[in-house]
Amino acid sequence: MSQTPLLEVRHLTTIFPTETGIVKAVDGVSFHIAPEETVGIVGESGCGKSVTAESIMRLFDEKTTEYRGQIIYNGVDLLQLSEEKMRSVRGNDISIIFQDPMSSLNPVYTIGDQIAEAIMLHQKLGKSQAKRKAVQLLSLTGISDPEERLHAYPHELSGGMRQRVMIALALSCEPRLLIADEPTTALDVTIQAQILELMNELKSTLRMGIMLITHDLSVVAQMCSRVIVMYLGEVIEEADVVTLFDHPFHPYTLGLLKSVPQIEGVRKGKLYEIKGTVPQMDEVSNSCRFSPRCPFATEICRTSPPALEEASDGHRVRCWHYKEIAANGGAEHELEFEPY
Amino acid sequence: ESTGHQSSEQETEETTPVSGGTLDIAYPANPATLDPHLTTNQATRDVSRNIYEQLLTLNKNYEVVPQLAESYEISEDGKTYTFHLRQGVTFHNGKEMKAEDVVASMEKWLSTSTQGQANLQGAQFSEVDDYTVKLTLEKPSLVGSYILADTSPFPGIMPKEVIDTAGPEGVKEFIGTGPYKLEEWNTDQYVHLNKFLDYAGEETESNGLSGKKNAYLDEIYFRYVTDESTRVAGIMTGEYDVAFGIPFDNADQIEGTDGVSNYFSEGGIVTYVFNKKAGPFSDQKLRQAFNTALNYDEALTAAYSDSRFYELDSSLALTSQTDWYSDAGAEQYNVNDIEKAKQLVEESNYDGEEVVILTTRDYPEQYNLAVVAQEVLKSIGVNAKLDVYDWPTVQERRTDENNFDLFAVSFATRATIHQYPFLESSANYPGWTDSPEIDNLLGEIQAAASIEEAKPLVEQLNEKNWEYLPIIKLGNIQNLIAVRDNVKGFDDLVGPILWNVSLDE
Amino acid sequence: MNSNLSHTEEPLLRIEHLTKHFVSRSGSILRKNHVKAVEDVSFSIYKGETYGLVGESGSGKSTTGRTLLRLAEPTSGKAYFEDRDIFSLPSKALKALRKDMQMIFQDPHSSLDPKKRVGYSIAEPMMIHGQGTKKERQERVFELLERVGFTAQHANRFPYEFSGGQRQRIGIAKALALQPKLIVCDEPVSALDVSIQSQILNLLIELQSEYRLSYLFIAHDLSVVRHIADRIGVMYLGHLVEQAPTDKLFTHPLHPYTQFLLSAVPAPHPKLKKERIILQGDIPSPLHPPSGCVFHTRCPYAMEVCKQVRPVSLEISSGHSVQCHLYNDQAEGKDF
Amino acid sequence: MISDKPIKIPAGNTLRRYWTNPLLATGTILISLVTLASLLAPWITSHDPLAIDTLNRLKPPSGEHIFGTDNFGRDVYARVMYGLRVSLMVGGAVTLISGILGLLVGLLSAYYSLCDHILMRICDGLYAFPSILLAISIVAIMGPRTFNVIIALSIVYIPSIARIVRSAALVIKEKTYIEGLRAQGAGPFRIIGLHILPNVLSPLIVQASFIFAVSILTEASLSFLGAGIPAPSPSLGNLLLDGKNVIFNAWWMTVYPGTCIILMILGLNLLGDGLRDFLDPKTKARKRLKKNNISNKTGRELHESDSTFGS
Amino acid sequence: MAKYILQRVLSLIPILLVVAVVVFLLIHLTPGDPASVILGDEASPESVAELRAQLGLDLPLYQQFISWFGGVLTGDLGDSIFMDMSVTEAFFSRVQPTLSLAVLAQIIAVVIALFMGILAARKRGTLADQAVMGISLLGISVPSFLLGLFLILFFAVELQWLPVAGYRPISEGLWEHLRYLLLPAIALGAMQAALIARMTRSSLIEVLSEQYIKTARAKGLKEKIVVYKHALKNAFIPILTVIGETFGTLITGASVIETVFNIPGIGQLIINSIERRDFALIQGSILLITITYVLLNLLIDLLYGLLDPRIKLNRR
Ligand SMILES: Nc1ncnc2c1ncn2[C@@H]1O[C@H](COP(=O)(O)OP(=O)(O)OP(=O)(O)O)[C@@H](O)[C@H]1O
Ligand SMILES: Nc1ncnc2c1ncn2[C@@H]1O[C@H](COP(=O)(O)OP(=O)(O)OP(=O)(O)O)[C@@H](O)[C@H]1O
Ligand SMILES: [Mg+2]
Ligand SMILES: [Mg+2]
Repeated sequence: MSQTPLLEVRHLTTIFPTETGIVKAVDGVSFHIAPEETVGIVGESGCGKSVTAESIMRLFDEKTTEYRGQIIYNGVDLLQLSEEKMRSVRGNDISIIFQDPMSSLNPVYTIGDQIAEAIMLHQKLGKSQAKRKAVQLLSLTGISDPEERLHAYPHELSGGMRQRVMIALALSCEPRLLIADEPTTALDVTIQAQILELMNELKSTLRMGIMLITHDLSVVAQMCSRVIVMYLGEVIEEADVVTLFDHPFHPYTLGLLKSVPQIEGVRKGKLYEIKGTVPQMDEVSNSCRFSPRCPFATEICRTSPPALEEASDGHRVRCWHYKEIAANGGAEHELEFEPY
Repeated sequence: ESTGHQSSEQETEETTPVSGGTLDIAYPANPATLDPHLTTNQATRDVSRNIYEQLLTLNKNYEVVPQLAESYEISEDGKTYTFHLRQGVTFHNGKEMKAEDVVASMEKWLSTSTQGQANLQGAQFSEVDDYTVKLTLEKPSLVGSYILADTSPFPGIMPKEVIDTAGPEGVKEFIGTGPYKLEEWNTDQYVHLNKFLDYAGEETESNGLSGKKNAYLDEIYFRYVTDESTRVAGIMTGEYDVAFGIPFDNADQIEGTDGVSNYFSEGGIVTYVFNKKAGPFSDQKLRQAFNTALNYDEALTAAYSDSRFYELDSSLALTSQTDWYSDAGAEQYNVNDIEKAKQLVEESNYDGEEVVILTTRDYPEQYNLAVVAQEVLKSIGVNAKLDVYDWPTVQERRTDENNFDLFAVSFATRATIHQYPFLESSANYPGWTDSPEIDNLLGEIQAAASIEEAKPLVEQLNEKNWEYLPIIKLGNIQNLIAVRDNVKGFDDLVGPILWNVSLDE
Repeated sequence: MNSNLSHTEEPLLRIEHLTKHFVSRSGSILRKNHVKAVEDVSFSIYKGETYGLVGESGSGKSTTGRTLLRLAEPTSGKAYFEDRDIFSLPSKALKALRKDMQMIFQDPHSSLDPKKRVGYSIAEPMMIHGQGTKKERQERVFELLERVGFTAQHANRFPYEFSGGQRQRIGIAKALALQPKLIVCDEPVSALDVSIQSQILNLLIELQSEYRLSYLFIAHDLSVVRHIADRIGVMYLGHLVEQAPTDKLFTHPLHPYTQFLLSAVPAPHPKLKKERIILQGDIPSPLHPPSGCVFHTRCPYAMEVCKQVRPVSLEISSGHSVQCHLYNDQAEGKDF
Repeated sequence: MISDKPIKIPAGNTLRRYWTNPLLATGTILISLVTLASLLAPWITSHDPLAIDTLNRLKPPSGEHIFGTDNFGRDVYARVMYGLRVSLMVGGAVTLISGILGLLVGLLSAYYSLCDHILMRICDGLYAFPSILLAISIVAIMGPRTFNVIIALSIVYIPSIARIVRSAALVIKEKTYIEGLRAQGAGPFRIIGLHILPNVLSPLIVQASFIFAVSILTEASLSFLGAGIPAPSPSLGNLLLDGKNVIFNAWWMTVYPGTCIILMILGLNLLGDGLRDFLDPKTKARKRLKKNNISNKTGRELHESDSTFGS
Repeated sequence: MAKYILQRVLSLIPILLVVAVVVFLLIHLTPGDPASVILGDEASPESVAELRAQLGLDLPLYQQFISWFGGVLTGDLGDSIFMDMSVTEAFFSRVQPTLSLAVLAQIIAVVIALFMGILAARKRGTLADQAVMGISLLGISVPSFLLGLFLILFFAVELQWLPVAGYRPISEGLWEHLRYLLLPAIALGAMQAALIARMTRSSLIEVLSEQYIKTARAKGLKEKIVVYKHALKNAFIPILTVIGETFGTLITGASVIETVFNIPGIGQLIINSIERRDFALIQGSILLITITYVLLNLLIDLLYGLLDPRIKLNRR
C-alpha cells in the first residue's frame, strides 16, 4: 500500500440484539479504501453489505446496536466519536447513496430543500447561497435546467434523475468518501450506464474514494480497482479486480463468476449452479460458512472455520483449500472473450 | 299543614325583601310551547303562569278566587256566570285588557282544553260590555268554577289579536298580563323573563296563586338542564339558585351542602294505570290481585327513596282539599297479602299471558315503579315484562290498547276529582276506564247543588274507585326542589310561585 | 435452445398488430387519457422455442404478456394460439385455452397465496379445470414437486417457509400442472440472487427440452435473455423496434436503441473496458409518446423524417426486422 | 434481493409466540377472566340480579353484598356479573353481525367496481349518520329488545368494517397470485372466497376486536341517552347510568361497573393490539430473524409497525 | 383541482338521497309525534288527532316525503315545529357551540396526542412508551359520560375551578367561552386523543424506518430535526385520516357530552328533536350534518394534497 488509506475498517462487527439472541450481521470485517480508489463489495443478498456501509456512518440506533472493532478515518476512530462529532462527519466527510432512489428522498420536500438543507448545515451558508450551490451540484450531475428542477418533488422525477439528485445530495459537501450502496440496482440498463459513468467522472474531478456495493459482477469489473467478496457477514476474499476475475481462489467467488450468463462470447448450454441456499448462521457457527454449498468441502471445512489468509500480495482469501483450487480449479476457470 | 315548607330555619328571621337581581333556575325539561291553553305539560305551566293570569285562580287551600275578574256571579240555575273584569289591567304590549280579549282567550282555551270540553258542556262566552263577560252553560256544573281556575292547561288571558294569528301549534307571541314578561325564549337553552313594570295586580295579601304579586326580581332565567347530575352539581356550586327535579337520593347530599336547602312541594298523586280495554287486566279480579299483592311502602320507597317524599293515603284528593277528601275504600289500600292475591289470580281468567308494563327511563320514578310492578306480578305468578321506550314513544304506544297492560304515572294535583282524566270513560285516557257507575257518580257530583250535597257521592266514588280499580292510587308525593339559601320567599302551589321571591345579595 | 429451428411448421402463437391502450382517469372524469402501453406489435412463437422480450421498464413487455393471456383486454389486434383466435374466444373455450398457456411471475413473494399450503397452490389449477380425482391430483403434485427439486413432504408447507428461489420453483411447478404448451415467463429471475438465478434458468431450459415447451421470456437483463432465448424482440415505448435471432441481434444490432442497450451493459471482465456510448435522457411518458419514430427524442441519428413518419417494420435479413428510417434503403435493396 | 434459504418454523412455535406477546397474553387473560366470571355468575353469587329489596336500598359494600346494593336494593355484584354477560353478548353479537356483513360488503366492493360505487355511497351515508338516531329509531320502531339494540349497533359498524376489508382486499386483489389464478381460469367465487377472504381475515379480526370494545361503550352511551339495552336487564351501560344518578352517595354503584367496563375494554383493546402484532407478517419476519439470525431484506422490514387503527 | 372539488361535491347527491330516504323513513316509522308532545300527557286522543291533521301529519307518507324532499331540492329544509324558525336557522343557531366544542376538543386531542405519540415512538419499548400507550388505552376504555361526570365532580364541584355546565358564546368574551368549554372538550377529546396518539406512534414508527430518514440522518442532521421535520410531515397522513374519521363519530359523542354539560349544540338539538319528534328539524339537521361530514372529508383530502405532493386529488 503506497498511500495512507482514506478509511480503514478493522474487525468491524455489528451486533443487533433481538429478543431471542444477538445477530452478528457483520462479523469481523476488515478492509481499507485509499483516496481516489473505488472498492467494490459484492456478495449475495443479506450477506451484510449494507450493514457494513451503514455501520461506517453509524446510522443504526445506538441504544440497541453494538459496534465492535475500529473504523479509522483521518486518524480517528469513528466509533469512538461523540454523537455530535459524528454528525459533522456524516454528509460532510463521508456520504452515502442508497439503492432505491425513490424511497431515499423525502417525498414531501422539494429536492432543492433537501440538498440545501445539508449545505446549510455543514457549510454554514445562507438559504439562497445554499440553493445556488444546489443548482451547481445538479448541473454537475448532468441534470438539465437545474433551477427549475430545484422546485420539483421527488415523485416528479424519473428514477435516473432521482438517483442523480441523490448523488448531488451526497456530493453537496464535497465528501472525501462516497459510499454507494447498490446505486443502480433499481435502474434500467441505459440509465445505469449513465449513472456509473457519472460516478466515474466525479471520482476524478472531486478526488474522492468510493465504496461501491453491488451484487452485479459486471459493474464491479467496470468500476472498481479492488473487490471485497462477502458471504454471511464475513469477508471471504479480497483482491484487485483483475486478479479476482482471473484467479479467484474462493469456491464461492468462483461459482459466482461461473453462474452468470455471459453477454459476450459463446453461449453455453448450461450455467454453473451453486447448489443449495444460504444456510442459517447457527448451522455453520463452527465451520466454514460456505461449506454446506461448497463442492470442495472436506471434513476440516465442516469442523473449523478458516481464517482470512494473505494468499499473495493484496489477495486475501478465507478458505482451507484455496491452494488446491488455485492449482487446478483456477485453471479450469477460463472465460473466453471475444472482443466486441 | 301548609302546602310547602322549607326545611331550613330561614323563615324565623323575616327581613324586608330586596328588589332586583336575577334568579337562575335549573329546570329539567324545555317546554314544548309557552301557550298555556294547549298543554298539560308542567314545563309550560311553570313558566307561563308568570306571564299570564286567569279570570279565576286557586288560593293555597285550593279554593277558587277571582284574579283578573274583580268579582263573578253564578246564576241561580248555575248556567250563567258573569265576570266583572278589573279595569286598568294592561298587557305586556301596553294594550289594556278588555272583554273581547277575555272572550277570545276563553274560546280558544275551550277549544283545546279537554277539561273544559268535558265539564263545561256547551259553554259559550260573550262580551257584555268592555269590562263584563258572560259564560253560559247547557247544564249547571258544580265544578265549573274549578275548571275555570284550572292550573294546566290554564285559561290565561291574552290579547285578541295575538289569538287571531295563532296556528295549530298555539300562539306565536306570548303576551299576558302577569308580573313577568317574556324577554327571550331560546329553545332548549333558557326562557328569560323580565319584570313587567306596568304590572297592575291585586292588592290583597298573597295567598296561593292569588293576591299580591311583588315581582322583586328583575330577571328570571329558566335554564334547561336535562341531566340530573348536572343540575345537582350546579346547585351545589351556586351556578343555579333553584334546581327542580332533584333525584330523591340526592336529598341528603343537598342538605349536607352549605348554602343549599331542600324544598318539598306537593307533587300530586302517583298511580299505576291499568289497561281495562284489552289484555289480562281487563279482568277486574286480576287488577285486584295485583293491588292486594302490592306492598305500597316498598313500591314508593323504590320510586321516592324514603318516606319523606311520599305520603300513604288512599283518597283521590289531598288531605288539604277538604272539600273532596274521603278515605272510603281504604280497606283495599295497601293490603299486602300475597296469599290472598294468589287466590284472586286463581279466580281470575288469567292463563299465563305476558303482562306488558310500559315505561320510560326519562322519568326515573315511573321506571322504578314499573320495575317494582314486574317483581310483584312475578311473585303472584303473573308473567310480566318491561317495555322501555323514550317518552314520546310511550305516549304514542299507550294510545293503542294492544300495546300495554300497565304503566305507572303521576298526576299533578287537581282542584277537583273531575279533572283527573282516568276516571271518566269519555276522557278516553289510555287505560280506558269504562265503568258506568263511576261515570254516573261523576255526573251526579257535577249536578249537585253544593259541596255538602256532593260529599256522600264523593265517598261512593272513592269506594267505587277502589273496587273497580281503574288505577291504583299509591299515595301523594313530593317534588324535591333544591333552593340556595339566598333565595327568599320561594313557594309552590301546583308548581312554583316565583313572584314573591327575592334574592339576598 | 440455440437450436436452429427451421420455421417450416405453423407457429404455436401468432400475434398480429397487438395494441393495448389503458384508460387512465388522471385529471378528471371528463377527459380520458390513454396510456399507449403496446402499439402494433406482431411476432410469432414456434413450438419448443423461446422468444425473448427485452426493453426498458415501462416499455410494455408485461402488458404484452398479460394481454395474450387475456388478463387485460386488447384494444385491437389479433392473436392466434394454434388456430384459436384468443381475443374472441367465448369464456368456456377461453378456459380450455388457459390449460395450454400458463404464466410465471417475477415476484416470488406475492405469486403464491401466503395462506395456502404449496401443495394446494400447485393442485389448484387442476381443481379449477376439474382434472383428476383428489388422489390423482395429489400424485401429480408430488410428481411436479420432485420435478422441480423438492420432495413430497414439501407439499404441506406454507410459502413463507420457502426462500425466493424455492418459491419460484414452486411457481414453475404450478405452471406445469396443466401440461401447458406455452409459458409466459415475466421476469422470472429478476428478483433472485445471481447464484440462485442460474438454478432457475437451468431448470427452465431442462423443462423445455423435456416437454417441448415454448416460452415467451420477458426480461430486462440482456445477458439472461441472450442465454435462454432463440429469438429476441426489443421493445421501446410500446413498439417492437427490432426482432432477430439471438446471435444476430447481439452481433449485428440494427436499431440505434438496440445498439445503445447492448453498449450499456457493462462488460463482464475488468480487462474489457469497452468504449461505451451512453444514451442520454429518459424514456418518454407513454401518455404522450413522441410523434413519428418514438425513439427520435433520444436518437443521435434522428433525421427530419423520424419526427414525422412512423417507421414500418423492415425485414433486413431472414428473421431480422427493424423499425427504423435508417434502413429504408437497405430494406428495398434487401442486401444486408 | 431475496435471500434464498428455507425458513422453518416449528409448529408448536405459534402457541409460544402467542403467549410470549405481552399484549396478547394480558388481553386474553383479562377477557377470559371477565368472560368466565360472567358465565359463572349464577354459581359465584346467590343473589338474583333482578330481585328488589327496597328496604335495603343503597347499602354500601358489606359481607352480604360485597359490591353493595343499588337503588332497588338489588345486589350490585350480581348485577355487575350479569351485566358483563349482557355486554359481552351485545358486543359479541354486534361484532359478529357487522363483521360478517361488513366483510361481505367490503369484499364485493373491492372486487366489483359497480358494487363499489353503490355500496360505498351507502356506507358514506351511514357513516355520516348519527348512530344515536339510528339506534333510537330502530329501538322505537321495533321495540326495546336487546336484539334490536344489537341490530342498530351492527348497522352502525358495518361501514367501518367494510372499509377496512375493502382496502385490505384491494391490496390483495393486486397481488400476483390473484392474477395467476385468473390466468388459470379461476372464477370470482374461488378467488374471493378461497383466496381474498382468508387474506383479509387478519385486519378484519383486529378491527373486530376494536368494534367489540367500542360497541360496548356505545351501548353504554345509548343507555345514557335512553336507547340502550332495555332495563332492568343489567348491561354495564345501564348499571353506570343507575350509578350516575346517585354518584354523590353511592360510589359503589359507579366504581364497580366502571372498573369492570374499563377492564373489559382494556382487555379487548390489548387483544386487538396483540393480534395485530401477532398477525402482522412484518412481525413474523422479525421473529423469524430471531430464530435464524439472518433474515430477509433490509432492516426496515424488521421494524414493527402497527397498521391503521381506524375506527 | 376545481374540477375535483366539483366532482366531490356532486358525489354528495347520491349520498344525500340515501340519507334523506333513510332518515325520513326512520323518523316517520318511529312511534310518537309532535302533536302529543305539544298537547302534553293528559290530552285527549281527539285533540291530538286534530292537531296531527292540522300539522299535516295524517297524509300518506309518500306525500309527506315528496313535499318535504321537493323543498329540500329547492334548498328549503322546512320549518321546525317547536322552534318557531326554519330548520336552517335552527340548525345554524346551534352550530357555534358544537363547532367550538369540536374544534377545542380536537385541538386538545391533537396537541396531547401528538406529544404523547411522538414521545412513545421515539422512546419505543421504554417505560415512557408503555405509560403513554397505557394511558391511551384507558382513554379508549372510559365511557365519555362517565368521564364528563368525573371531570365535573373534580374540577367544578370539588375544586370549583371551572363551571359545572352551560355555555357562553364567544361574544361574551373568549376567556368566558373557553372556561365553559374546557371540561366538555376534554371529555369529548379524550377518546380522540387516545386514538390519535396510537396512530401517531405507529405511523411515526413506520416512517422512522423509511429509507429517507436514513438519508436525513446520513446528512448529519440532528435527531430532533429528523423527527420533527422529516418524519412528522410524512407520518401525518394516517393521523389526518384518524382525525377525519373521529369527526364522523363526533355527533354521537357531542350528543352525550352536550347533554352532560348542558351545551346547546347540534348534538343536543338532535337528541331533543328526537325526543319531541320535530320531524323536519331532525331530517334537515341530519342532511346538513351529512353535508358537513362530506365537506370535511373533502377538506381533509385537500389537506392530504398539501401535506404530500404525491397525492393527486383524483383518488376514488
Ligand atoms: N437493524 C437490524 N436489526 C437486525 N438485523 C439486521 C438489521 N439490519 C440488517 N440486519 C440483518 O443483517 C443481515 C445483513 O443485512 P444487509 O442489509 O447488510 O444485507 P445486504 O448484503 O445489504 O443485502 P442486500 O443485497 O439484500 O441489500 C441481514 O440478515 C439482515 O436481516
Ligand atoms: N393497469 C394499467 N393501467 C394503466 N396503465 C398501465 C396498466 N398497466 C401498465 N400500464 C402502463 O403501461 C405501460 C407498460 O407497462 P408494462 O408493465 O407492460 O411495462 P414493462 O415493460 O413490463 O415494464 P417493467 O419492466 O417495469 O415491468 C407503463 O407505462 C405502465 O405504466
Ligand atoms: Mg443492502
Ligand atoms: Mg413488467
